[in-house]
Amino acid sequence: MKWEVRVAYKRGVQDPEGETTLEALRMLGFKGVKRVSTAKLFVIEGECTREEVERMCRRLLANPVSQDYEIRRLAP
Amino acid sequence: MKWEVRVAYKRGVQDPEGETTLEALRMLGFKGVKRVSTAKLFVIEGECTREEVERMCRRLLANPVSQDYEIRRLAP
Amino acid sequence: MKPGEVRILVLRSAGTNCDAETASAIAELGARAEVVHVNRFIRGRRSLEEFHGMVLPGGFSYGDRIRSGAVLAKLLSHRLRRELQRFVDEGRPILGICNGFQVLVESGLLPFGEVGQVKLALAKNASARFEARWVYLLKCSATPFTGKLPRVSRMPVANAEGRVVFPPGEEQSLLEELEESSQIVLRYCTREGEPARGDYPANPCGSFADIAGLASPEGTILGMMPHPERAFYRYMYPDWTRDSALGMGDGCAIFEGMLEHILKSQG
Amino acid sequence: MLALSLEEMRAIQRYYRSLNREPTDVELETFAQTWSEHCVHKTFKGIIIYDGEEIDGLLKSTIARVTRELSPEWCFSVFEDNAGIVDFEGDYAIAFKVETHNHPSAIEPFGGAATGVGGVIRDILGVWGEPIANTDVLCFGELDYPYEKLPRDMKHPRFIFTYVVAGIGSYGNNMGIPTVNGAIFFDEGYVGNPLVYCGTVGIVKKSRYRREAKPGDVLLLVGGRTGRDGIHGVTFASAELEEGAEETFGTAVQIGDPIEEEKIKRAILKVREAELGSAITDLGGGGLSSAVGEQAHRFGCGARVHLERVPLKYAGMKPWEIWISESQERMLLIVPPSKLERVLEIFEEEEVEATAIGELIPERRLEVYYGDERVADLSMEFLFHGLPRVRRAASWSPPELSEPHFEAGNLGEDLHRLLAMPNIASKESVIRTYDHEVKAMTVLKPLQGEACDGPGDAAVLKPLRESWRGIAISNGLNPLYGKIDPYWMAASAIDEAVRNNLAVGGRRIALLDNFCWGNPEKPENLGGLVRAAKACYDIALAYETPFISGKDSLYNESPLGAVTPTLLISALGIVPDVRRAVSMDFKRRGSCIYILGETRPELGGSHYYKLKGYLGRSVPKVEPSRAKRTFAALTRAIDSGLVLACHDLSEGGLGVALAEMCFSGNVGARVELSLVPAPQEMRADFILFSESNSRFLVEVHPEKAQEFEALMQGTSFARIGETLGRELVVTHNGRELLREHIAELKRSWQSGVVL
Ligand SMILES: Nc1ncnc2c1ncn2[C@@H]1O[C@H](COP(=O)(O)OP(=O)(O)O)[C@@H](O)[C@H]1O
Ligand SMILES: [Mg+2]
Repeated sequence: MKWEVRVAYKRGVQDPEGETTLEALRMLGFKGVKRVSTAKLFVIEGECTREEVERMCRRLLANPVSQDYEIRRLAP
Repeated sequence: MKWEVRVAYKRGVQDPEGETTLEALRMLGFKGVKRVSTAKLFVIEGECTREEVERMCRRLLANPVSQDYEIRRLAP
Repeated sequence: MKPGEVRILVLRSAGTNCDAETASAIAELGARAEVVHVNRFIRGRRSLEEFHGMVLPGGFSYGDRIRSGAVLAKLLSHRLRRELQRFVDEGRPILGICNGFQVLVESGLLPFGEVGQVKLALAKNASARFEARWVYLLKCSATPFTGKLPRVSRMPVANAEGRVVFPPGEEQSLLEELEESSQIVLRYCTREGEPARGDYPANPCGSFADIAGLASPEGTILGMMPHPERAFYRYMYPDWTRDSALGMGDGCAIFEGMLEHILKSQG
Repeated sequence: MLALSLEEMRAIQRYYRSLNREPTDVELETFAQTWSEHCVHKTFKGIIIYDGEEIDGLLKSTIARVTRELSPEWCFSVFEDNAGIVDFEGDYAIAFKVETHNHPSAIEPFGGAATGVGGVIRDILGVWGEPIANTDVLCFGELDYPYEKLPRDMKHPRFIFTYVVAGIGSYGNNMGIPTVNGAIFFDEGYVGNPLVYCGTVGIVKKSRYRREAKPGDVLLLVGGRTGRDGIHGVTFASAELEEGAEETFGTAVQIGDPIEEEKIKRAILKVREAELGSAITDLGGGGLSSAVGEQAHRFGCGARVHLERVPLKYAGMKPWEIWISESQERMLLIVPPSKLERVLEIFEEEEVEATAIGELIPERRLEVYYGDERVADLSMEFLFHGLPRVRRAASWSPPELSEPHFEAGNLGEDLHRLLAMPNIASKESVIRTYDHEVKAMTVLKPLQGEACDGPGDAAVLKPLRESWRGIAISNGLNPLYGKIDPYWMAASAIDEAVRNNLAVGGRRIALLDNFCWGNPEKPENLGGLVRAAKACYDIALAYETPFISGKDSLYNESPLGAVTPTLLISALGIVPDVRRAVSMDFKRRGSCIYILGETRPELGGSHYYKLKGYLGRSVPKVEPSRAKRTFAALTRAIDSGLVLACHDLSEGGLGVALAEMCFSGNVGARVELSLVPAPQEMRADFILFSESNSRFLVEVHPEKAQEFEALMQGTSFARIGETLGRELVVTHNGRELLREHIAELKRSWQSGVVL
């Protein structure tokens, strides 16, 4: 099985990398950009159920205070 | 408009974060995991066309030599 | 007990890199510091029981991949849970410096001393950069570690993820709770000792409430972003050439406090 | 694909004809690697005809000759190992090496720079050294270079700058090695050819330095796994968009894994302490093929290697790929069989893979097997002595240049603009992303002064807990002068590296040279190189500063042309007691300000001319005998504790140096230009901004002025003013030329380069 886990800062938690990217893009002349946010993706392959991936997120991949996670199945 | 850009190291280029995540998951008892790879997401909002997002990728967000990028439109 | 009998564990893992200078700071004060790899404990070759106190030094444990300190923290809370909880419950002091602070937060040892209960985060610096600079610290409460620290002290930070984040929506209540129990130990401040109020670069990481260091309710666990081992002697300061007094630096007090606490509690 | 010349091919052909067989692919690749410019420095070791003069080995007859003629007893190992090694204290010696990683950084700046750092750290591990500090000197195109002018697929200088800095910081920070010294230089000539110089300093224990391998000893490959990394990277760059080529080509780019290298370092130091190894080397260019061959050659024997034993990242690699792969984070240890078991245990404890892949053999042959198949069998003699020497023509004629004529403008304004020029401006935004004090040894940091943001001349480290003895690390780099005359560029770079070192209290200085040049097959390129090398000989010999190591990177060419010829000089000095180290910030009001050395009307290549849009031709020269007197007197004054602050004069000359000392110390100054020692009448603006070599500004307590002046007798020096207030005031014959608030000068200086 193949899962995709997306980890991002929670709403209300500053995303400095997104902000810096926004600034840099505007400096490069992309004036239309209004907001940038970032996230991290983990693509996990192996024998694991959704519950296990949930547990991976809670145990390791995301910090429950500052980050949200989303799990998506990519392949059976 | 809202775009999602996904940047990942090309196959064959080292992904130490993916490797460490794999090891860590296994140490925590998730024995079924076989492979982990990582990628970065940028969500870009504003007035910008696909061509502009392409250019952002080439100029700043990704290095086409070592990284692949994928652009997806999230909202009109 | 004599100072020479105090045994301090400097715990390392892959990517720890401030262990030597940290151990040497402790040794300068006459105690015995031993740098041991976490694998030795996991494989049962060594035991935390052998030590009177523990330091989690700075560095990039496991490359700070996923999140700073996360992998080592989860390894500790998963594979050494009982031993570690006993160490804490017996009141043996633990000092986490920089990456060590991150480990303490990610393992749940801070702020409430409960392994596995993550209540805080140390997120990417507001500047989105690695920040290597000297800061001023305001002592906000006395713990065993900070008894001898002056009200305003100086030490360097060097990290990319040192921004203390409280759970969104619960910031104020948690802050009050921690203040009440004197757990907020160090805050970033100006040269004059005024709170940094989030200003960069006085608060170099963008930490909530200018928090630079936190303790457990009993005060026996301290996590701090700045590096006391790099402010151990005055000659380590960036501006020591401007005055002639070359003696101990502020960082020394942190280790002294820890050792004295051990000596006192061990009788 | 094989970068061999026709003549080299012929030599190989003859060899095989005498053997009466065809070469194998592994053998051909072995020649291509072992005989590459990178591995054998063909140009520097070949024969050069320079304007009728035959130079038999440029390295031998210039750079290495300095060391041979001086033959200082404190040089422990020079030009032999991966790094130069000099005595420090007791059993301790210091190793220093600087390398370049230019091409990889142009293609993938983060990975290129990171693996550049990783590579030079392995050079130190490769002499049984414990790495303790890094340096980085970077050259980029101007950050405001117009995008429209960039050739397709070339990366913008800002992109390269941002990611090179990130790569350097990432590797050093993760490994816990402080980045303590460096420089950043911007010039149009670097748009297509950015330069990334990475240096590492390490501590060696002389009694633990082992180079005594013999037949029967085991070849142990340690560290990361082997993949297709770095194989024929050049081909890859042009093939990037080919479909399905990822497995083959994606691998030419490397990102680096500092944590792996940190673990390797721990294991190697344990092996060193237990004295279990008989030799060690890093795996760099050419991978196993060069490392194994060179080691066997060094110990006068041969080697047998079994490639199927090499741990791989993925299946399907061909034997020749395994043999020449340049995968990062690998080292080759040579271990006596009796010690093998303990060595393997040590690596296992640190979670580092270690595999015996072969052994040294008494026959002087290089035998490579893959399973039962012998894939290479070469005579060591031919491999290491069969390479025909290259013979190259070199010539140089001075470019047609003239001295500009212009009126002096508003000097206050000019000073502000000079301070904001990227080559002069503060690099703080970069420096703060590097951990420069991990290990708690950095006594003089890159940023100094009252607000800890002034530009230090050299870093001082205190490597041993039990000793106050320290080392000073500095560099010199003057590419603009090279556009006028590479000879004086090299002379100036040596002078700058040396005076930076002396300024903080360093002495007994050892030098490293790093040449980055365009194609040496073009006689005019090579001519410039020869001139620079000749200056290295003349000046370093006169200064009694031996070269201990170095490197050349030739063929730096891009669609925009050749790189600006660049010579980096790195200097390593001894500070007998770090408590006497001197920083550059003015310390107090009411001090005397002295200038040491002579100021001459030589503004060719200066930043003042550049500001006005000129290059000029009056390049700064070096007068060694005069300079040496100044150097010796300064060192005496520092040792006598008379020097409160000292700063060397470089880009922007007196004006910039004064401003920097003022705002770093938060103290103003008043200075009279007519007092500045100058052999001839000069315009005030030229006195203020000339970049003449061998000069310093020194702050002295008024009560010590007499004693100081007595020490300076016999040198050119003058008391030109005093520290006071919060303004910098410059007068000429009493007439006020400039009055600027130091906080505003600082603001200009801090605005120039933003990461
Ligand atoms: N241009 C040069 N100037 C001075 N020393 C050089 C130069 N090129 C090579 N050397 C010295 O020769 C020795 C071997 O160099 P090299 O083979 O390049 O080492 P490495 O294996 O680290 O790349 C080193 O001590 C190096 O410093
Ligand atoms: Mg090498």
